[in-house]
Amino acid sequence: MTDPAIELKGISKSFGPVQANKDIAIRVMPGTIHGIIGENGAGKSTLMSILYGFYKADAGEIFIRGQKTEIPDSQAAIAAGIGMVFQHFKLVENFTVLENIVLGAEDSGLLKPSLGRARRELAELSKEYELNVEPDALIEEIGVGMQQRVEILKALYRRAEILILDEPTGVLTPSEADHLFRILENLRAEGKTIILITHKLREIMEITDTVSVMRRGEMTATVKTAETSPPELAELMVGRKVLLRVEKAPAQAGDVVLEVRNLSVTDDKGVQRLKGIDFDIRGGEILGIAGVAGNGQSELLEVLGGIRSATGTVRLKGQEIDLTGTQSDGRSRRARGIAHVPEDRQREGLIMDYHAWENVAFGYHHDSRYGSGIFMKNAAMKEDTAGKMERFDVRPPDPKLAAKNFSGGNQQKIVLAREIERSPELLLVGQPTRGVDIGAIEFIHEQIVALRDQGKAILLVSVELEEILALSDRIAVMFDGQIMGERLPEDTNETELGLLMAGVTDTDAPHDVSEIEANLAHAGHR
Amino acid sequence: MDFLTLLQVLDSTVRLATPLLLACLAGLFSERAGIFDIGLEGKMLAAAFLSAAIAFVTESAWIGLLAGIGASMVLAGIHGLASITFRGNQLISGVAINFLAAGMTVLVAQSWFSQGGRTPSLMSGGRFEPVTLPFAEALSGVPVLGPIYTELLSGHTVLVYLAFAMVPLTWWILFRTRFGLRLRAVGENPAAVDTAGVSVVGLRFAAVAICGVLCGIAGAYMATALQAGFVKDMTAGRGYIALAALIFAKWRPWYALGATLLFGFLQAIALRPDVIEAVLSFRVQVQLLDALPYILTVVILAGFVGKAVPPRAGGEPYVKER
Amino acid sequence: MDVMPKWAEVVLVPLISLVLAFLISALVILGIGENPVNAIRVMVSGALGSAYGWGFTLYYATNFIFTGLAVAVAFHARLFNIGGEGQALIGGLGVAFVCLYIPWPHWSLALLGATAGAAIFGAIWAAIPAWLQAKRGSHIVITTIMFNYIAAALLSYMLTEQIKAPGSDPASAFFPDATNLPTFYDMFSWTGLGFSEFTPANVSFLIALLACLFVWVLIWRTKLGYEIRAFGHSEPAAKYAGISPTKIIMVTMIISGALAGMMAINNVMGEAERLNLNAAEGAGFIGIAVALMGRSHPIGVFMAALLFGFLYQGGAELAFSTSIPSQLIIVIQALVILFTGALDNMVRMPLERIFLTLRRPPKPETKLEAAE
Amino acid sequence: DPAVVFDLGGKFDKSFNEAAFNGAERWKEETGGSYREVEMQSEAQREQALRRLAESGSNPIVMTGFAFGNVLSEVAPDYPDTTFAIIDAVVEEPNVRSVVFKEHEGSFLVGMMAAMASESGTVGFIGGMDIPLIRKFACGYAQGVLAVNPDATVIANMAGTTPAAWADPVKGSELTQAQISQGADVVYAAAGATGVGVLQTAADQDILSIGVDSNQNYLHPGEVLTSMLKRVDNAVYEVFAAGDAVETGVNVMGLENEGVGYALDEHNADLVTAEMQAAVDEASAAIIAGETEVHDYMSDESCPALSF
Ligand SMILES: Nc1ncnc2c1ncn2[C@@H]1O[C@H](COP(=O)(O)OP(=O)(O)OP(=O)(O)O)[C@@H](O)[C@H]1O
Ligand SMILES: Nc1ncnc2c1ncn2[C@@H]1O[C@H](COP(=O)(O)OP(=O)(O)OP(=O)(O)O)[C@@H](O)[C@H]1O
Ligand SMILES: [Mg+2]
Ligand SMILES: [Mg+2]
Repeated sequence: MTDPAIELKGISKSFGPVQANKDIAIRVMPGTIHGIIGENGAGKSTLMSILYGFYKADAGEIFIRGQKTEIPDSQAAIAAGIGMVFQHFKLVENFTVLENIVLGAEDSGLLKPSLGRARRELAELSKEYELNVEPDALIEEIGVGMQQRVEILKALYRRAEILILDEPTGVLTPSEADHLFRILENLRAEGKTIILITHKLREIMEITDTVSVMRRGEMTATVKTAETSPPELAELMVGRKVLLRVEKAPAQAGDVVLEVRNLSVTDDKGVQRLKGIDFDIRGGEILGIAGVAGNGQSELLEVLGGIRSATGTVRLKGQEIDLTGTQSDGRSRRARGIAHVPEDRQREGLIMDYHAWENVAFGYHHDSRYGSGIFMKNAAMKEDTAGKMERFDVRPPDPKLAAKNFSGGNQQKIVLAREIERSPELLLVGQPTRGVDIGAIEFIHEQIVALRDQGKAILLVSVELEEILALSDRIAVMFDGQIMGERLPEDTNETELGLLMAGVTDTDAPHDVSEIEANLAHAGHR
Repeated sequence: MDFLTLLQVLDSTVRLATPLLLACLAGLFSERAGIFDIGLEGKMLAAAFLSAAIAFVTESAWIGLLAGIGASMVLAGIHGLASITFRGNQLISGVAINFLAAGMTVLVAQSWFSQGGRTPSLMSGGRFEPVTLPFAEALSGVPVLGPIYTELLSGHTVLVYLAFAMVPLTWWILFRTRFGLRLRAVGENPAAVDTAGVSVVGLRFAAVAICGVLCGIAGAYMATALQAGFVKDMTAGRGYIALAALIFAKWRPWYALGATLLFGFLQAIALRPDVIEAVLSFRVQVQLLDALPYILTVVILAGFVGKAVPPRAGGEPYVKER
Repeated sequence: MDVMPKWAEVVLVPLISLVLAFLISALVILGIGENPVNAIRVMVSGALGSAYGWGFTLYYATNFIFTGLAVAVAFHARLFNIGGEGQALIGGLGVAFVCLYIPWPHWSLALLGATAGAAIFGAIWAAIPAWLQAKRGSHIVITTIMFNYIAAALLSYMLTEQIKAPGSDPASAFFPDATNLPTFYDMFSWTGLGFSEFTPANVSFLIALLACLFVWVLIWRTKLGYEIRAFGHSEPAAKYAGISPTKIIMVTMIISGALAGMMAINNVMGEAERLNLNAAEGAGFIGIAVALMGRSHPIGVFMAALLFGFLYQGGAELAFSTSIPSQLIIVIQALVILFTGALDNMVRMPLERIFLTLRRPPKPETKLEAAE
Repeated sequence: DPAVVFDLGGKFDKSFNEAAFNGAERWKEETGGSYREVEMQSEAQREQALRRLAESGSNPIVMTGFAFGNVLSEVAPDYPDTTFAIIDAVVEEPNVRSVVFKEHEGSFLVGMMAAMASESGTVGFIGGMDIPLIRKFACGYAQGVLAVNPDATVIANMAGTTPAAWADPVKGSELTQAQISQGADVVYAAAGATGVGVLQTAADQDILSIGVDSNQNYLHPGEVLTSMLKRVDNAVYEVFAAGDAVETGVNVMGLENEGVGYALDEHNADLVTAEMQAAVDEASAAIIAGETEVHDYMSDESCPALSF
């Protein structure tokens, strides 16, 4: 029997009082794709970071290809043939792709020869593994899909034989994700070993050979993928049965709540982000906006949420909304009954250093319930938070904990509790379940549907087509600042939506990937 | 303003800009690596003192220079220890270093030389003498270019030429070498450097050390080239001005040259009320003249320079786990 | 979640840091050939050992409370106000105008007027850099540094050309007697605390305490404070919540400048009773250290200001009764700032390890389990 | 024991305070007595220092600098048994001796020497902080220059308008360079530590300079034309020597009682010609005799010879 590519024994790791990994053992066979799943905060990223030398384990041993190996830092991991693509990419934003790839793996003191060699090797690697990147583009100007390819290339350029990917598909479109999986299969075919962390059971089932489940810092099970099923995995992960489908009754659409006409936005750099958009949303209806990130969805949410000014007309229940003037800010929007769950909860939706109870009032801090006159009523805020945390099952239900100390899913629940519990006329939701584990996804979807069933209008933006298809009553697809078309979820499928997202309207004709990539490259900054 | 006056003002500009330039480049290395440094002033001051003291004792400007660099490096080391190793607050550390230098220089100078916190005046060997560039004499007769060469370009100390040579060198190091790539990366995203297998701590210490060297030269220049000895608080806020120039220059070497020359020029022109009055043809209140460089800085900053975006990881210690 | 109990964080860490700072200071004193034990004794007894000493210590502390609070408030919005010095100078100008040109019937009214004058003038001086930052993106660190120099020149102009009293030095006339503030001697003579008639601590100390309270309420109890902190933590989040960055930058800096300006009621109105060029005496810069050391919390600022007041007065005593050069005090200040402000983790890290091992066995609680 | 209180510049400022220090030291050496000294750090300490010294029995107490004036007028009445001496200001209290100097007269003499030594007919003056006292120096100097050479040009610059102007030798250097480029070949510095830079640059550029307060000729032998002496050391020495018996009232130190003058020693012997010396001594005599009147800027805040 061959040695496992990786074997970890008795790995433990604490961050201060938090024990993130407890006595973990895992074996990964060479030439396989090994999945790791687990709830938010289960310790997946920590375990892999230890393997990559990013963190140092408190205890435990690492064997690479049967050899006991010390990995005190990433240098050692790289030398042992390990590469890792982190959940939050470790790229230098204002460097070029090429510079990011050579960083730390330069040949000599001078850059030029290193860059020259990297350029040549990159061309080969790109061809070999279908990893197209633009060597001279700046990271901040390319899309996440390409950024991820850069991360993979970084690892391959360092001759990684073992590749770890931490939640790689969280930010990808379906076609990008498919593309990624093709790449991973190619790599496996080459004999490389891959460890894949994901929250998506479908992906586990689709591509992995083996899957390990983590719960609360411990490794609870490792099973052959072929011998398990999504419901079983979900139960192993969460510790109870999970509904993997959204249950919802047909929509009872009422009057038009939101009317958007000829909405246009130009950003600071003079690029037109929205090009005259029209649509309506009725009460009791979820309008899903599908699209590749960067095609104007974010701007649409920002305009409606009062963060960005725009031209055109927006009416809420027949009353016009100020898009440029003094009433064009988040506070006035909230006063009009528009709630907003932003795409990036850590950057916008929450103040990470604020306690949960402070975050619960965030944006609504002028409400009479949270304050009187110029003062805030902290006691009222705390009380309100305790209630919300209970109703939204936020764990741990401690209003005094800072937002940064909650896991992603629980952070999202805090935002949702704040925005939904007020019964807004219109709810704007961006990427509601990005990076959230399935237990929490189920809950979040239920809350959104419940709001719809109260007759409220909901605008849902998500790059997850599965989510769009499951939640929406109508689907609009955005591409390059325009709406390419509207579909009903029951009349469409991921393939058709994927083509629309790439700006292709004749969805019945055959199209190849390069055409789609070229289209996307022209849209916005991608 | 006639040509010779202009030359004199520019000549003065060069001298006044030199310490600013060195300190600005020093700050550039440090801040590009993500370590903010408001302790430039203190490092210059310490270097000014020790270079003068050692130059006096050894009668060698060069040994003095090394000593000055050493003094500055010690403070740089403290800053590194506080802000890199112990992940302390970089602003506090910088403030502390400025205080430390202000106090220690005088204290040590007093107990060493008993001349009221200054060093004795340096005799010729202890100072950097002006360098006359080749053919300066011969070319002085050539119209326009001649005086520019002899008056303006020639006749500065070697440290001035060193300072100006540091600009292309800094550019080259930052943008053409492996070290520079890593240095810039660690100021933008230390995690990227860390996961690429390069030591964040090592890089940052290297940057802080370079900062120490350059501040050391700046201080030594003031005490052993511009002046002939150390006088208490002789840097007179130039470290802060250099910091302003650095922000003004958006953390880029060539812009730093431009910014420090501009600041030097504003200071030089403020020393010539006669010229200003001749140009404006009315009397300028002395206090206004005094404040002129600062007012113009604000005006230029507000009027012509857009938002300066510092290195993204600047000022924050690199914390992997808490 | 925290590794250490709160008392260790709040008391133990600063205390050990302080001890370290003084140990190194002692070495410095030894290095220049003096007796450190004697020096410390002189400082402590001179600054804290008598009501006389306290009268000076609290006077200096009052200055530092104002400038420290100024820097602290700005820090909450992540604005680095290095301009406290200039704002305090200009605040002095405000005090001078109010005291010289308005006939006040009683000091209490004059104090109100002067406080307003100082605050308004200081606020104006901070508002310009704030506006430049908010509207033009000019880096507030540079502009506030520049405004310190400009303030000094402006004050010099006012004192030599506009409101100069006859005599050799550039200073305003003495303020009318009706504006002279009661000192601790006047205020506490009935208590038998024994404040000397000649110590400068005065009623502005109480205003400084009120200012601490004001800042605490502002930052942690008002909607504005909530918005200021939110903006300081994350500008995108603030925008999302409908908080206007321009408004926050302006308002915060105006409050900050007003606080720095208010320092003038202590030194200009309370002590010098006229305006001179030295009005701020570097207190604006000490304010930075005080705010940083006080972790931008009013109580911390108050404690740090006391510490610096102690160092100032203790240092003066040292100069009176020993031959130690007065620069030693600057060195001690530097070491205190360094150890308590920048090298605090050097103390905290080992302490945390100790506390962690102390609490592990009896209570192996983790966050994950707490989550159940 | 007597005591001396130095102003913010500190006792080693190479000029004013240092002169006071030298006087005290001389007294100590000659008599073997001891004295107390205090350096100011902040404005609030002025009164504190005076009271502390008075209460601890120091007598007489000398303080340097006009900035003590206001404080002293408050403190002196509280300690009628202590004698105070203040330099550079007049405080009218029965137990105060006020020592003031006729700096304009000394400056007049060195101005004459500057004009005689100058070949270009342009001479410079560099002051520290722009205050009336320094203008008094500048004005006397300009009068002396013009007395010798009515066509001469006097360039006057001040290093600044804030106390920082006393401590920036680099600025002093650059001002000197600027004056040289305008033709000045003698510069007179009355600028504290800033003056150190002035004298240095003058020596580097081979022009003559004039020191101030103390004898600064030794700083650059052969390159400092002379120094305008302001005998603060004598004033302090006299007070210390007189002890309890020191006379109170206003004590004006001028040419007549050698309170001001110019320095002549081995360092500048070659620079000061006999002719120069004769002219200056003659002028000095005329001033003492009242035949020549040197205008005092501080008497009416104006200067006939120089505009500021
Ligand atoms: N850098 C860190 N410092 C302190 N604690 C940390 C750190 N990183 C993780 N933790 C803690 O360790 C636990 C495990 O975190 P980890 O990131 O490994 O979870 P995960 O399984 O990757 O979660 P997710 O699915 O959300 O990515 C978390 O609950 C967190 O409290
Ligand atoms: N430096 C840190 N200190 C303390 N806790 C941390 C730290 N880094 C991460 N955590 C915590 O670890 C847990 C998981 O972290 P991780 O970075 O994987 O984010 P996440 O929960 O997956 O969120 P998202 O998926 O949105 O990025 C969270 O509870 C997070 O708050
Ligand atoms: Mg993770
Ligand atoms: Mg996650």
